[in-house]
Amino acid sequence: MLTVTDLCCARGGLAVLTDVSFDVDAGKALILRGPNGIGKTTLLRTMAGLQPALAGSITYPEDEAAYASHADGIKSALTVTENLKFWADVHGLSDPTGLETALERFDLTDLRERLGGTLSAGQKRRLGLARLGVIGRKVLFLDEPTVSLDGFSVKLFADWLQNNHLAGGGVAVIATHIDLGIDAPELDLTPFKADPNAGGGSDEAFL
Amino acid sequence: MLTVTDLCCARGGLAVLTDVSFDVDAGKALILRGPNGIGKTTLLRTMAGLQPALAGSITYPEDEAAYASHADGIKSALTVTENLKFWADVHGLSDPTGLETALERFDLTDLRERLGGTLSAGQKRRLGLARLGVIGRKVLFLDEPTVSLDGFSVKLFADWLQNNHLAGGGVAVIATHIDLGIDAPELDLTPFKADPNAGGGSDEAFL
Amino acid sequence: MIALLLRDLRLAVRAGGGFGLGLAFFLIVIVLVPFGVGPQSDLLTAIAPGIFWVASLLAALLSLDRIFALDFEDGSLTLLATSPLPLEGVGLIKALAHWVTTGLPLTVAAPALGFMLVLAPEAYSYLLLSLLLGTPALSMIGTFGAALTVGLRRGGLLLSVLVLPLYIPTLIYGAEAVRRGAEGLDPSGALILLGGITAGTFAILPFATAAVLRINLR
Amino acid sequence: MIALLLRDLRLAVRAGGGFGLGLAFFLIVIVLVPFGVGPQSDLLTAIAPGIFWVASLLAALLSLDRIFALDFEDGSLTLLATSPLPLEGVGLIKALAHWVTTGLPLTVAAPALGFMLVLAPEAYSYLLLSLLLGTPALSMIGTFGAALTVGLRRGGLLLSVLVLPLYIPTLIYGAEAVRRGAEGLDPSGALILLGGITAGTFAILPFATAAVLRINLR
Amino acid sequence: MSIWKYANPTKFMGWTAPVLPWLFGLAALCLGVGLVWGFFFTPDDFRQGATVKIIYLHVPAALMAINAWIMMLVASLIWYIRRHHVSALAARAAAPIGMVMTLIALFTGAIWGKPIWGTYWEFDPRLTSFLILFLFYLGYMALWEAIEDPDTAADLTSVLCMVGSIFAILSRYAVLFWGQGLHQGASLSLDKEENVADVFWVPLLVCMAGFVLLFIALVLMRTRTEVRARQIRALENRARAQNA
Amino acid sequence: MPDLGKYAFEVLMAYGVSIAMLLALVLVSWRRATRVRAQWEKIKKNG
Ligand code: HEM
Ligand SMILES: Nc1ncnc2c1ncn2[C@@H]1O[C@H](COP(=O)(O)OP(=O)(O)OP(=O)(O)O)[C@@H](O)[C@H]1O
Ligand SMILES: Nc1ncnc2c1ncn2[C@@H]1O[C@H](COP(=O)(O)OP(=O)(O)OP(=O)(O)O)[C@@H](O)[C@H]1O
Ligand SMILES: [Mg+2]
Ligand SMILES: [Mg+2]
Repeated sequence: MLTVTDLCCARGGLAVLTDVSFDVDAGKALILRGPNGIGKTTLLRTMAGLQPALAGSITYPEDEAAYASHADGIKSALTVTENLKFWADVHGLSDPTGLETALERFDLTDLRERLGGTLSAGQKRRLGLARLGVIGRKVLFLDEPTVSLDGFSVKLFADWLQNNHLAGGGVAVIATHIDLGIDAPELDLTPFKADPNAGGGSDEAFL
Repeated sequence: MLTVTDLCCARGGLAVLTDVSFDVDAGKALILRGPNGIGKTTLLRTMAGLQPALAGSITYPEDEAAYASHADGIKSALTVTENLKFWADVHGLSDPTGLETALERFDLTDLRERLGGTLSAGQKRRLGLARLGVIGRKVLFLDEPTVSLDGFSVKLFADWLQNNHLAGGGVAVIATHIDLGIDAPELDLTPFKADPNAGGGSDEAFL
Repeated sequence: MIALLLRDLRLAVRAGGGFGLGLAFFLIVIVLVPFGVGPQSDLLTAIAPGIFWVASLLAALLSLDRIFALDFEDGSLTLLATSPLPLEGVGLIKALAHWVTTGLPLTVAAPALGFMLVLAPEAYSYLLLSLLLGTPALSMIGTFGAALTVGLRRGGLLLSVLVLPLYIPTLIYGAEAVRRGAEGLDPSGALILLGGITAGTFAILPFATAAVLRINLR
Repeated sequence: MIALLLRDLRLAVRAGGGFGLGLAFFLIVIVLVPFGVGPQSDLLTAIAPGIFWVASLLAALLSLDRIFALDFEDGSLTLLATSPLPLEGVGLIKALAHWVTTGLPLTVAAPALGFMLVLAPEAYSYLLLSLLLGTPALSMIGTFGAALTVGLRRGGLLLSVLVLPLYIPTLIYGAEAVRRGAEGLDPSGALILLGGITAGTFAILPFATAAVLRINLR
Repeated sequence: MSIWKYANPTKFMGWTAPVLPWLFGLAALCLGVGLVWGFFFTPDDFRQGATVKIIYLHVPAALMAINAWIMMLVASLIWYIRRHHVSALAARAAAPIGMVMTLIALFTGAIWGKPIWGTYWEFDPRLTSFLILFLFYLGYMALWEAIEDPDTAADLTSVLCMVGSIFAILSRYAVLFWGQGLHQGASLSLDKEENVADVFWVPLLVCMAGFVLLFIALVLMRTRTEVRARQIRALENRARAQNA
Repeated sequence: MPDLGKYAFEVLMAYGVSIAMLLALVLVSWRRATRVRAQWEKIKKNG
């Protein structure tokens, strides 16, 4: 469902990763590994279409991608429900049962009337993840989704991913440093690190 | 060195934790555990003096506390060195060797001239932690210090904590959900959860 | 799109009284001018049309940087960019929300403040009309400026510097319409041009805004 | 304290031209007024002292919300609060940095812009002197306002609403001093009062600022 | 037992409940008598004609506009020093009343100005300082509205009220710098020779009493509402904590 | 009705608007008071 071929991506004018290729079939996940600064975030943003690729191709069904990072887009002045409902509406899915399910799956039902700004770090993160449940996108690019989550919440998330998202034919590419407890192939990005002399990136024209 | 007695703390007008007591001797660390939303952040902020305690006492040598959370206070427009140097200056420690050591211990030497804004998530976090190395404070309150760090960097941090900070007679209280690989007693906060009917907090006057 | 508009309006209302504040700033600028210029009322009458328009412009300006900044900082803008909403629509809606929270209340209130600057009685209706025709252009131009500067820290001041020159035609026609009204001349030419500017900005700038947003989100 | 001042100035210079922008905004307001008011030069001469002061005030105002907002959002302010610097000192330094990046360049540039509003020749020196005496008060009062609204989203507009009434005495004395200078009267009374306000604000407001910051950081 | 015990929210709710109807009744009585007397049964002034009748609204409103701010200042100080919640809430409750009083004074003054000075508005020092007072009310209320946490809001608004008071006084003197304006000075001095004639004076006093009583009654009622709102908030918070 | 002479409009306007403002203030305060009270009683009853 998601095919990446010979992808090179750049950050700050310099090539960061070169010749990354992989395939993810419907219903499967891929976990990106690699030390800090190797380029996981860059790769995910490129795949999500937020920045152009230097070379290579990325194919997945159009209008099916969603990206999630630390910045969850949670509004402090809106309640948990309002936050979720907004994203559902933007994606044209105003069906209330989807929202209820998402609240439940991420253990937010008790917090539903709380303002976004009054949540603890982990509660906020759960809300950010619940957004993925209401927008109905099939191709997820997740950047460290379980930061600040406690063990129980990590399980909630893994569970949702496996039994709802993947089981429903979605795919997910996840960058993380910790163990999520889902069984999925891992891809270590270290071998794809761009050679600093190799060029690429907008600086190349000047070298 | 750090003594907390019968501490109650509140968040958003409601008591969150009650009767927390513990001691941390010089050279020791304490790890706070507990599910999301139990009140770890609240407890750390209270101890750091950022918010008033409802009851109870906290004692540690004056002007020795430092607090660190997700928000590292890193300026995107300053380089790594300038960021660190600023905090050293603010704490009256402008000695350049301390700065060099910190850069080295947190594997930032290669990045020293990079602007804060161009670091990856984990590199930023390392810079935030390196700040603790230059300000020379003995009592550290750390809120999820290893978020977004890869395994190697977590080790760097654990190493610095054990061999520099604690070995030098400091203490640290650390809230975290993951395993840091340092040997320190853990305190689970779940039993201290405040009874919702118990009152306390500014709402009490209205109940 | 409606969801976005409703959310923005709701946020404006929740986060500190949205509607009231643009208005309050307008009011305060109008009040400040006499404090600076001094209490002679014929002088005030002479400058009133110009000051009203400059004040509307500044009130619009002051809230511009928040149009995208908050959504950018908390990541919403990135998420919106990957959502099915076209970014052109986002730009348009943001301008609309800005106008509803700033331009509209200010337009309604301006006539009530006429006395502060001892505005000529004939000019009241033209003040209302010119603001109604012109303030949407201020919001749309401002949204474009906000999109240009969204990634930058201290964007607020830079934004004003970029946007103010773009505001000048609107300002000139707007103030001229009111002044002519005050002097009993025919202001229809200025008003028509004002309407033309508004229509033109809404036809073109949403696309420019979207293009600029895409670049800034890279 | 010096470290903080240097850092703030450095940040102002790096992040989008700090020094230039406050000034540019001042310039643009001064330029806009003739567009709004129309080109009659005697009218402009009469309102010039007031407009100069109102423009300085607005230029100061526009950059106020950034005094603490950035430090608050990235957590620096919390870290500063647990550092050995007293928060009173932080407030003072922030006001100073704001003045150096906004008030000072504007004071230096104002006489050069006098011709734009056809300022009376006798008034130039008093314009310089009154701005030099008065703009520090604007920065200090603004810093207090910024501390009041630091935690609030959309604080920018609320900030203006809170700060503008506090600016009125400074504005009145400042503009009056220039006007009296322009008319050949003795402006020393107004100047002395202006200096008194500046001294007073610097004596009192750092404490209020610190108190308010502590509350907002809770 | 000190008087502070009446500042406890529950106590406060207790003792105000029975007092309130009486206060409203008394206020209505005084206002009714004063205004009817002033409007129907006082002669016209030989110079100002019927416009003197405006004095029965203008002067009490002007007085209350200032007094409401002073009350807010005192309440803010009490909250800041002794942290009595009712005190902070009373300051919050008084602000809109003060603002309406300011508006009434401005409005009646403006209407009065047209026949007497030939203009609705003039930047006279007295008038201008009222305008500034209006701005202070506006800012104070905006700050209350903008802050989510009630204690933080109380703290911040009380500091604003204190600092604002200093600047309000400074502004008062600053506008005097423009020179003496059109508005007459205070003639309600104790020195009775120069006072307004007795025919105007007595109904004016009744009206002033009416305004004061109305102010007190409104402050109490609005403070009760604020206390209730806080109670609701507290109960909701607790319910939520129990669920979580 | 007293004879207000040529100032009838001004005086009536002043009285009308001021009294209207006072009444509006009382009304708004009272409406909010009853509404908040009703809400409070509901919550009190439910637990
Ligand atoms: C918007 C405009 C006005 C404002 C804000 C205003 C404000 C005030 C204030 C604050 C007072 C109370 C002063 C004190 O008790 O010492 C007062 C009293 C008074 N005002 Fe006005 N005023 C305005 C317009 C006028 C006008 C146009 C007249 C009519 C000529 C007028 C006539 C009076 C009189 C007769 C008093 C009686 C109390 C006294 O003499 O001290 N006012 N006004
Ligand atoms: N501003 C606020 N207003 C009201 N309640 C709040 C506010 N901030 C946090 N809370 C609540 O206070 C409780 C404690 O929050 P805290 O942030 O201390 O939790 P935590 O243990 O740090 O959680 P996490 O592991 O998710 O970071 C949570 O239930 C949270 O929802
Ligand atoms: N704005 C920028 N300008 C220049 N270089 C940048 C910029 N942002 C990131 N980089 C660099 O690009 C590289 C890749 O960064 P990226 O954020 O993709 O890493 P990452 O794998 O996500 O790391 P982490 O695990 O720490 O999040 C890093 O070396 C980083 O320093
Ligand atoms: Mg990353
Ligand atoms: Mg936490």
